[in-house]
Amino acid sequence: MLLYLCEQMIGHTDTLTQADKAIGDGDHGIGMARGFEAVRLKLEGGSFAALDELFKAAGMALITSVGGASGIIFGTWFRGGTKNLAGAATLDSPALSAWLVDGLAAVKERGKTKPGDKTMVDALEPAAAAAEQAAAAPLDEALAAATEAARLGMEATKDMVASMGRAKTLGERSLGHPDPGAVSTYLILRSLWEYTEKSGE
Amino acid sequence: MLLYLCEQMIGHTDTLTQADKAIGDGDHGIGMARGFEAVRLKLEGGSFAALDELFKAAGMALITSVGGASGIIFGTWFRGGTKNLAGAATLDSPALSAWLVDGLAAVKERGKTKPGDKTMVDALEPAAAAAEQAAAAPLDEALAAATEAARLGMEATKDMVASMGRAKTLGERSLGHPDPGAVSTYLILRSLWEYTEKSGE
Amino acid sequence: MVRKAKKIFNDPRNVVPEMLDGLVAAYNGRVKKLDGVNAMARVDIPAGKVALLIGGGSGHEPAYHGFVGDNMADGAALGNVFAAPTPDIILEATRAIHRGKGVLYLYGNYAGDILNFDMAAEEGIEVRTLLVRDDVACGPVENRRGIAGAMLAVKIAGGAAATLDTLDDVVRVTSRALENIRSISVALYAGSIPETGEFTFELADDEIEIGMGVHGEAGVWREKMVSTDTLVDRMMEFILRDMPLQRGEEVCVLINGAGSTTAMELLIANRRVLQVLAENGVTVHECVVGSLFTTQEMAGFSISLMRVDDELKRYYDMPIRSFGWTKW
Amino acid sequence: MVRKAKKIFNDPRNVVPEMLDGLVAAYNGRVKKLDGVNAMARVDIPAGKVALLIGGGSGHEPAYHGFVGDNMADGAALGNVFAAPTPDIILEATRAIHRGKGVLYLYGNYAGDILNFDMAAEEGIEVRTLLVRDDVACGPVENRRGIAGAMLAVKIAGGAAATLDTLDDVVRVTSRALENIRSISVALYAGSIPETGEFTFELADDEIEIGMGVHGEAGVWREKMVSTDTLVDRMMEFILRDMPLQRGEEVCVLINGAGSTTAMELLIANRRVLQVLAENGVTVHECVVGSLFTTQEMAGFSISLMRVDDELKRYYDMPIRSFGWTKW
Ligand SMILES: Nc1ncnc2c1ncn2[C@@H]1O[C@H](COP(=O)(O)OP(=O)(O)O)[C@@H](O)[C@H]1O
Ligand SMILES: Nc1ncnc2c1ncn2[C@@H]1O[C@H](COP(=O)(O)OP(=O)(O)O)[C@@H](O)[C@H]1O
Ligand SMILES: [Mg+2]
Ligand SMILES: [Mg+2]
Ligand SMILES: [Mg+2]
Ligand SMILES: [Mg+2]
Repeated sequence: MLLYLCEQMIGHTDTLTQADKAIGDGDHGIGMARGFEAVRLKLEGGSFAALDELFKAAGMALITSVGGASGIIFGTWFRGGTKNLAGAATLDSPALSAWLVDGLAAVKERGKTKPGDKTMVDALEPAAAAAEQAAAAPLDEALAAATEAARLGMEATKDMVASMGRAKTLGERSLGHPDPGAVSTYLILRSLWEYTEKSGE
Repeated sequence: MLLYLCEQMIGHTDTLTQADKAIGDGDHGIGMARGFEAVRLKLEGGSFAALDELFKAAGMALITSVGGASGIIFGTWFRGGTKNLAGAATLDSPALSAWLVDGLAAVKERGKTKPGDKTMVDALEPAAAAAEQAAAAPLDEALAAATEAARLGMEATKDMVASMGRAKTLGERSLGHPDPGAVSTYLILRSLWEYTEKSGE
Repeated sequence: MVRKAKKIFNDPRNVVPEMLDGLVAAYNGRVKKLDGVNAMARVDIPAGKVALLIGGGSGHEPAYHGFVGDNMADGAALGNVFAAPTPDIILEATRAIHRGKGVLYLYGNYAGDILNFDMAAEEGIEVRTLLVRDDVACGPVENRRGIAGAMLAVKIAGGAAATLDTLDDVVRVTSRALENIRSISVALYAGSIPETGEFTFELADDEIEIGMGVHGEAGVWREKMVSTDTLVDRMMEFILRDMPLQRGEEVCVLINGAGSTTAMELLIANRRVLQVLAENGVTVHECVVGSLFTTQEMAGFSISLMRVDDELKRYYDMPIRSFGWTKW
Repeated sequence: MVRKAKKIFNDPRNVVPEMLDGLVAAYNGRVKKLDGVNAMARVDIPAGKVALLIGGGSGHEPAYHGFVGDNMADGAALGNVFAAPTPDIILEATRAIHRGKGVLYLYGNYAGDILNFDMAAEEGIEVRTLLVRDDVACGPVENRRGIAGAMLAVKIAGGAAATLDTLDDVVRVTSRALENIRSISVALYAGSIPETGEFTFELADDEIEIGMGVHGEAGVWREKMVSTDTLVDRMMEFILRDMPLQRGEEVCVLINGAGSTTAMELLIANRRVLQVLAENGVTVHECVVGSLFTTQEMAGFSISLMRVDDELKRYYDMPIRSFGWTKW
């Protein structure tokens, strides 16, 4: 599943580059590509018994390879989200919920961000809430709900004025563009959902 | 007459720029414009009793304002051409002949150039010869002959491979383009002829 | 079709390590690359010295990594182009330069850099952090980005760290420098990112943007091309409004090229900056004109002023030797 | 329509005097402008010193006029952009720096410069002339242009003129440097001339020209873009074919940017140059990477090597302080 995610995110390089060019410095696409390439190498290089080890390794790979703001932020999501995953063997709905809820908390602490700051938090927060609500549903439904919530959250960042990261000095000029990190957040969840759909067929 | 020459040469800036861009460094146009602007200022600033003083002053203005190769070369023509002009009050055919013949000799000595090197000498030499032959004819005829000779000489530089100045490293690639200094030489004589024609009407 | 930059590289994904090899070589033996990470350190850091670490994204050469050396920084951590270095790189560099007296982290005020440096600072070595916030185009000081004035801050911090005994003292002197540095930039056209070949922003052929950041972050306003003097006057107004200078006060001046702006243009701007300062009765202690903090081949320049007094001048006047700036 | 350069100037016809004002200021009191001409001189030339005058067209900043200073040139004569200085300028500069021991004229091998410097040399002061002919792209040595290697020659000549007693000795040492300097350049795109705003040549978006001169004079060949390593290898072949180096011989290296080429690209090229030298068993005494001799905003770079022995190293190693190059 994570391998599929890596492939997908590497494939989205250009989308993310354009998103970051609009209101940032244009490196988010290659940063994420570099990061998920590192995750892929890490996954191929080792075997991971438990889900939390897998996500921790992925998070660490992101932190040490992406650079910029998003390496820490996305790495912290992956790593911080493992707090209550000990023992989980594969991703199921409760694990998804725990991963997103705890990941969100870790990101907010590390990034000192609140919702409305026009960051990936604005996509991750609704996604975490949706996954929490769907914790009893089958995984594909929970992922579908989280993905859709992330998409709406991402769309909503278009109407926000950035107050964090490189876009903050843009002020009003950041209006109309989604936050690149929010786009990534949506794409990450969508990839996981797609994978579940495909493998469930 | 020299004032008209100055005006005309300043007007040819772009022609000369393009000629120098083709096989040189592109500064011949602005160099000549700067030079003839300096000549104009010198002429307006003083009164010159004799022709040789006038040409000497013009030559010195070119030498100290144009820079590059052509400042010295064209200045030397104007200055060196006054060797046998002492006493001449205005430009007549014998004076024209003396100016071109002595100017040519001075340029060749200073520039260590021989005909065929693809320089202004290839226009000035035939012009001087034509003026010498026409020394007994009226000035407008002598100027017409010198101008036409300069034009043919300038045209002939298209078939020459440069061996002097910035174009020399071009080798074969300088074929097909006239030498910028030869173009200037032709334009200088043409302006003098035009002026004579106009004032003779 | 997007216009791509015309540049000479090997594999654009390897620009940072390849550049770092060439850079370390260009230090002619005075710095070494650290194993396995894109970081470097002086080879001769004295025992018991307060250490100074600088860093940030690559692509701004010679900043930051060109400013390691005698009486300058002890080490630098390099990120990828326009991306903060990762915590592991920063941590390696910190360990390599630490001599028991603590480490000052000095870098620009960017979210990514702060996140990464802060994470590295949690690993046990005594670290203090100072952020460069010299760009007056960004409103209140907390929001301000670190641009070319950072080089003046590194100069003072390097001198202080070479001379003073405690991290506290180095922090105090460097903070004083930071409080007295102001910059403003102008951009004519963008630089490009090697991996994509794309330019980071677009300006019309006759437009310039005043206050634009070193990655293309928005400035204060766009306008049609103006003359050097008009432009410098407006830029100086921004700086002097933010840091009014009294007659008789003294400043160091840095006219910094963004990458492809010619030394000729910078020198003509320098002429005007000095005229404006003279009109204001401000004395120039020293002016530096060069491309010290670039944004790849971006065109434009910035003006930085550092108000100095005897204490700051003492450190400013120290000889320095680094790739990007040497003085004696 | 011809594409025009986007640059910041006041009146493009005044770039040279305005630039000179800014440049003299950027020397922070160590040089002065000469009255009425575009020339400058050190303020502290010792009595009885052999004098060194350099110069040429402007637009190559910091060359040549950025290399006046301690153990460098005593003065510089500036022409207009890409145009040799006129004899009156050269003569004023000669008079200003002459201290009774004669003056060495050191400049690039261009018809215009020769004509003007020679005319100035006829005015009574004892002058000797040495031409820089380092560009191996131009066939036999008499035809060779002076490009970035000139800066290495100025370094040696400056050291020699500061140390040696007679003009003859300075000429001898400088000649030895000149015999051992070779350069080759590559261009990606042209620089422009301020007065017209036009670029001096055109290359297709994917073309480079190897051996192109610093005003756009033709090179050896054009080809499609290649990688840094391939390109450097070819350039080094040209140099090493012309000046074969034995294992164990020593060189100084200058990787010079043409104007808008990033330090990143230069450093990556430097890395490869040093690899090639190492493969050939050649020792690098020092390498310098920077944009010392530019062609306005031209993109490209040159590689210069100077083979050195103990005598040349003695002068090379001397500290220098100038606008364009400082070393200690
Ligand atoms: N403090 C923060 N908290 C949460 N997310 C952040 C924070 N700062 C930046 N981000 C996210 O990182 C994204 C930018 O990532 P990227 O372009 O890779 O880094 P950089 O801004 O350093 O170039 C932003 O779009 C935003 O979503
Ligand atoms: N040695 C020489 N003798 C005669 N004419 C020369 C010589 N060198 C150059 N020229 C002339 O000067 C012209 C170039 O002038 P210009 O472009 O102003 O100078 P530069 O070559 O210094 O840029 C050439 O076209 C040629 O006619
Ligand atoms: Mg970014
Ligand atoms: Mg020319
Ligand atoms: Mg970035
Ligand atoms: Mg010229």
